[in-house]
Amino acid sequence: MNETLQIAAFLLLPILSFIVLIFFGKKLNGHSSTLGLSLMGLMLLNALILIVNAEPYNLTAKTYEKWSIYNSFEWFSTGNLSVYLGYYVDNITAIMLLVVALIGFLVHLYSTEYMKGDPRYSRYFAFLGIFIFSMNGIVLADSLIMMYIFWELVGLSSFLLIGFWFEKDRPPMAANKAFLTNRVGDIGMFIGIMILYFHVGSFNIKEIVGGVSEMDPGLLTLAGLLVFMGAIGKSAQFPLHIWLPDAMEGPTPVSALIHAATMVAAGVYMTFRIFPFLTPDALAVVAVIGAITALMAAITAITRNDIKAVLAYSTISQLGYMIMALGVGAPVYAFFHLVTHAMFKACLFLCSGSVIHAMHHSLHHLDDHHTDPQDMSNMGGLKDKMPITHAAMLISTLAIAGVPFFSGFLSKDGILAAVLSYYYKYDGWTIILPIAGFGAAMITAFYMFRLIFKTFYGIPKKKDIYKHIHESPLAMTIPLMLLSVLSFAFAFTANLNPLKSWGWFKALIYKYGKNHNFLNMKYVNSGIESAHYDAMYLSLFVASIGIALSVLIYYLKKVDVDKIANLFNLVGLYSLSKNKFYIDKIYNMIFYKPFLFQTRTASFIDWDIYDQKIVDAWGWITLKISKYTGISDYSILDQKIIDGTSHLTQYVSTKLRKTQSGVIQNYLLGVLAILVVFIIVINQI
Amino acid sequence: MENYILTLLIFLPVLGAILMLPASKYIKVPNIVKYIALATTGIQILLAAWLYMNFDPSLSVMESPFTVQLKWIEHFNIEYFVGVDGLSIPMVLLTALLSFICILASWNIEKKTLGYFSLFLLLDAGMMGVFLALDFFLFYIFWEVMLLPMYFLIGIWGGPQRHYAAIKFFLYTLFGSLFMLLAMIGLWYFTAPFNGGDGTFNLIRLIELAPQIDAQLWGWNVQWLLWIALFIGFAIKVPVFPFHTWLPLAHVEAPTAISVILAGVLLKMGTYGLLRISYPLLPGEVVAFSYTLAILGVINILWGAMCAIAQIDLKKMVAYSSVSHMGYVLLGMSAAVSPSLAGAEAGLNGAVMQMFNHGTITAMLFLLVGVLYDQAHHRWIVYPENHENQELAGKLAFGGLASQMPIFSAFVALAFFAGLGLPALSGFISEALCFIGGFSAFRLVTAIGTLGILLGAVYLLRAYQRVFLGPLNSSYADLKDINLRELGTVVPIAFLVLLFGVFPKPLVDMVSSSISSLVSIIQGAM
Amino acid sequence: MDYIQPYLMLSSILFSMGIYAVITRKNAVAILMGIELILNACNINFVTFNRFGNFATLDGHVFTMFVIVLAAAEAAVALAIIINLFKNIGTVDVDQAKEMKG
Amino acid sequence: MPIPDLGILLFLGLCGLIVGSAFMVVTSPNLVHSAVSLLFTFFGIAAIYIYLYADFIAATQVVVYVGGILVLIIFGVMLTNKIENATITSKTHNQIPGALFSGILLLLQFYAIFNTKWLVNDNPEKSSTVMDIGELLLGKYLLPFEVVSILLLSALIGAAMLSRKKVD
Repeated sequence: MNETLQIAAFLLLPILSFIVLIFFGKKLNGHSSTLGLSLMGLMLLNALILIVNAEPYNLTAKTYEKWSIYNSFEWFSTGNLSVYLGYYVDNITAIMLLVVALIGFLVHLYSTEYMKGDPRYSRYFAFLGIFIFSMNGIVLADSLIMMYIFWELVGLSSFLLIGFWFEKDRPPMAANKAFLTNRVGDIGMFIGIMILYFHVGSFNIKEIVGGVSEMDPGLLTLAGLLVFMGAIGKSAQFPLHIWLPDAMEGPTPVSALIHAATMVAAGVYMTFRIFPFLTPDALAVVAVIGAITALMAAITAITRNDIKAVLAYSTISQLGYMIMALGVGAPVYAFFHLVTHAMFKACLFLCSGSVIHAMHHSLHHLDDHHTDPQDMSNMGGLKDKMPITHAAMLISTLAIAGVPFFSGFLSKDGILAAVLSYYYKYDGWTIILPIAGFGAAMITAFYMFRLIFKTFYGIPKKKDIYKHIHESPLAMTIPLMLLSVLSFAFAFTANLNPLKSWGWFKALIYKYGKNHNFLNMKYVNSGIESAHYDAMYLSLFVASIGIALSVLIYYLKKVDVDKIANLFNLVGLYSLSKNKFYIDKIYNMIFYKPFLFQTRTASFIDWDIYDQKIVDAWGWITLKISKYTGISDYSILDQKIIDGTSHLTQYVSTKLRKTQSGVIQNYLLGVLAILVVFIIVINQI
Repeated sequence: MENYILTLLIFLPVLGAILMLPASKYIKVPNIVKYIALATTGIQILLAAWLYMNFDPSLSVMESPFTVQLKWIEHFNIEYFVGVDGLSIPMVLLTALLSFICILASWNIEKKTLGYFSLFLLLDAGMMGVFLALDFFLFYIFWEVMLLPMYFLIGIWGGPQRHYAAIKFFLYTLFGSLFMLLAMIGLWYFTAPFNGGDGTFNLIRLIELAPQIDAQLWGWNVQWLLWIALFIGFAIKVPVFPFHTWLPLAHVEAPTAISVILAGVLLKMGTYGLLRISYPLLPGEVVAFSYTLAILGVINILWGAMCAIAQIDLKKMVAYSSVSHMGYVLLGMSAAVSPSLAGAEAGLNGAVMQMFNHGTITAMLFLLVGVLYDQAHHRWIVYPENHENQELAGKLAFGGLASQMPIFSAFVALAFFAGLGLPALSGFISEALCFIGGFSAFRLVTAIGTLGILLGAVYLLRAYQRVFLGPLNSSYADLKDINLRELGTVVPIAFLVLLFGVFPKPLVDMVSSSISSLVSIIQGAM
Repeated sequence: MDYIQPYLMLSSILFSMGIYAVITRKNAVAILMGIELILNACNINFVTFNRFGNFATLDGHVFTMFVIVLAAAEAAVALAIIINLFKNIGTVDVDQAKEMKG
Repeated sequence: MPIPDLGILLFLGLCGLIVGSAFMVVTSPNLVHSAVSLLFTFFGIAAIYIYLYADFIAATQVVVYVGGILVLIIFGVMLTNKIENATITSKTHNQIPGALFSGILLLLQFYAIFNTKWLVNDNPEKSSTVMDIGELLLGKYLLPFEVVSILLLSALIGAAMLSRKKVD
């Protein structure tokens, strides 16, 4: 199968499913999911074929050759400016395609069951299709402009999917919020792309990396950060993370696919691609943002009661980890964490989906519609009723907590090593990075196990709901099983020693952490290797504390939760966490309210004042002027002057008539008088 | 056939209009008038398509086979000089397409149909004339011919405040065309010495003559005066920020088909005029003025978007969105002076494409709003405070229509997303090019301008969410989905928007060659 | 007397007297007399100029002749009119002849 | 002051006579008196003509004016007054403006007389002017001579027509 067709299939298959399901969805009714599933299956197969011929780094020979397929065609050209669309596939792209295809397939399988009975069943799969199409577009893109195009298409599909149940009033608002926040990030990205284009002369990432060295560093940092702004928007980093928790309004499989594995990872993937030309101080900013996001989201996750909210904040926190890894100069581990996180976070979401699904059914039986199926407070003790879900959830929680033998440990440990080596190198203010890193690791372990204990262990809080709970059907549990298998470290390293992270996966991606325009990567990598062991011990220690605390509080219920709450409140941490750092309120106050007020005033100024007053004033003035000219024209000009002359002539003529007295002598007298005057005038006497 | 087609394009509608008069009297077929109008615009579309097929963008106006140059008024050597080049071909196609669709869209006009359709065809002829005229005098005549039927169409068939709107529209534009007339005569007079004594209106000839003017008038440089006069004339039509207040009023009060034509074609006349007359004739002024133009463009973008957000009338919101989108065109045009040639070409190409794309997208928006208005008889997103029955005031007028009218809301979604510049839809390409061009010329101004993308998304999605999403408003449970005729008007445009979004090459190739010659003129004067 | 001025002075005095008579006298006949005085003043002038001007021929005298003849004819007609006036309105007072009043 | 020569004295006397009688004509309330004083004025003027070497004119003056016109005027006076009021009065009106204007006119004429440089070349006295007048009348002024005769004829007829009794 020739190369371009194989690559093109990644785009054609999903868009085909979108088009077919949109137009003929109704007719297919039940079978629309099978069509979607089969197309996704095909794509998965295609991704597997592609991954096979990816070139691993062979450890012995320490050699690798850059395997990559790339091709591009001219989209349009305006004489000097010509825009090319094309694809650039290397190991990283192949892996990403595989991840997207795998999780896409599993989510499709899962949704066939989860969404059963939804009136717009076929449209759901159509939207999934367009999402995967645009996600693949980002992954394949070889130029920033193409990446930007699919960037916004991904934003569109997340808008459609989040707002899927648009009858309810909250999902459309959440969809709007998601799209607009992404758009804020996109603006920065677009400006960054433009700066780079006008300095390098092309959008292609390879050429930009090559041609950007002679740009002045300040501008390059700005351009890098601006492009990174796109990632902040998409991967829900600190300033623009507000949309992710609200995005949970969408169906859970959607959250699993989009808001755990793929879409949010797009930001990390893009930063990975532009990593070579990010200047050191740009990377510092990236690291700081990652750190803040990781820590803050982790803290907020503690006090969440809604399962999906907890997972949403944990996603934000983990993404903060990846961004921090990139910031400190470890793109390899960032990508490694991206993939592992995709697996176990998708598993977590799907498990919570099956729990919610079960809760929903039981509530349905009791037909009480006001209790929230996602609220952990009505759950408890579900492990006996839902063994598979419980097992999968437990495995992926262990993975995310960074327990050895699980994939999370490998990638998170690598990141923490990089963070430590970064701190060793620069110390001073960079201390906050390790603090954030290890702190977040601890808190992650804590809240994840809190979630496990609250939902699966302990006595069920609501007896009547508990009665009707039963395990989700097979179509939902198979993905859980598969994903939980993939959460084991073994899946990535294929060797049983928990501490060694080298394996087939790392071999594939290892060589991509080699080149950077400004940093000396050899020095950075050696730093990471050296910091590897202390980071490992520290992270093990931290993870165990987190788990112990969680067991203590939630499993054995030794310690009263409220006491701890107001303990933390001394420093105000608890209330901060409870109200999500008041960020939503702050944004509301600073941005939305004054902005809407401004628009109203703008419209008021534009319409009521400027248009009615100033512009119509001209009309009013001309009216006034015309009135006065009218008046003056009639009463003054017409009456006074014209008629005046007639009166005058009348008056004069009456006077003159008297002179015609009939007496000849008077006439003669007149003649004489005029004669005299005439003579005088003529002779100027 | 080559040299008849342009004259045919212009005067076919006039013929149609004349034909209607006897036909409506003697032929007893019900609404025969509409069929004639449909036939005329149908033929016009075929002619335009044929023109497009045989149009070779690389040929300049003088060489192209379609150009017609006949003596008209010997004495002032005014000629009937019509021709088409890369700049005007998209506009001609747009006019032909939109006229046909508007006839289809105004099928349920019952009041005085003869008047409506004959005036409409006259308007169509005027528009075609403006885009094809290459003689300034002829251009001005068609400019006025186009203005008059517009006044009646808004004034008689419009909404409640139609008289006020029609008057304001007419006077505003007339005020502008006054300046244009002055500039025309100024050009004629001041280029006379360089043209062997007698002035000329021939725009192609003026391209060499006009820059040579260096006279002074009342202390100001004549070229600058000409530029300002022309700019005011065209700015009112574009509309540029201070002169835009007639637009929301005229759009709200005009019947659907007319506001489609108003937004789709008439707004482009301003920018087309600037590109056809002001840019090539006064390149020195363009260089001096372009920074202000960029600023005006950005103000247009932001101000239009800000006002659109606050609107509670759907049609008025779309009108303000037109103001914002025309801001992109201005930004693109201001890029003509950018140091990098690629940036200048991107800017101007983006501007012309945005004129075309905005034409199609706004046409779709207005058509869809019209569909909603025909059924619900009002266009409020949120009932105004001073609504007659008080308890309705301030509440959401519609809501959740997506479940009630799925196909209709799908098309509205497509139109809205095209409006906010989603990639894979034509809006994005031209907006991106305008920004790229603008950025190469004026970095900071364009950076501020890019906020327009966000604001565009805000008002469009906010409106979509309040009208179409959310729980279904019970009082509108009876609204029927979009019917076949309305679908017939919207589908072709939707196809175009999608086509040029995914594959913009034909549109770019059409325009780029004449744009590069325009850019070389401007850059020459830098 | 060999100076021209006295003769001219005389004729101008007579002329003014004639004018005065014509304007102030209410009786038509008196007006006629005034007119005769004026005509005589003119004749004096004619003859004076003929003597003192450098006329080879006696044009002045011929003119005077004509004036005298005309005066006679005019007096005749005037008197006829006056008499008729008298018959119609019974008086010769010029003020009463107001039919032509405007 | 040397004794003025007799000619001047006579001339001045004559002027005084003419002016005085003219004054009488103009101002006397009694019409008859003014008619008679008119007689003296005409005689004075005839004498002046002699001074101006115009003997024939003097003769015609005496014959036509005194004999003809004066008689006519006296007839007019007599015919147009009622018998009963013996004194045929003739009232005057608006004397002041009349006097004023004729005075001004007089002054103007005097001004003109004294300010113009008459080209005076005092032609010698001719023995008799009748010959020359005759030649002129039938030579250079033949046409006016004929026209005057027609005029006289028409005046004659006109006067006769006017004053005849109305037959009907």
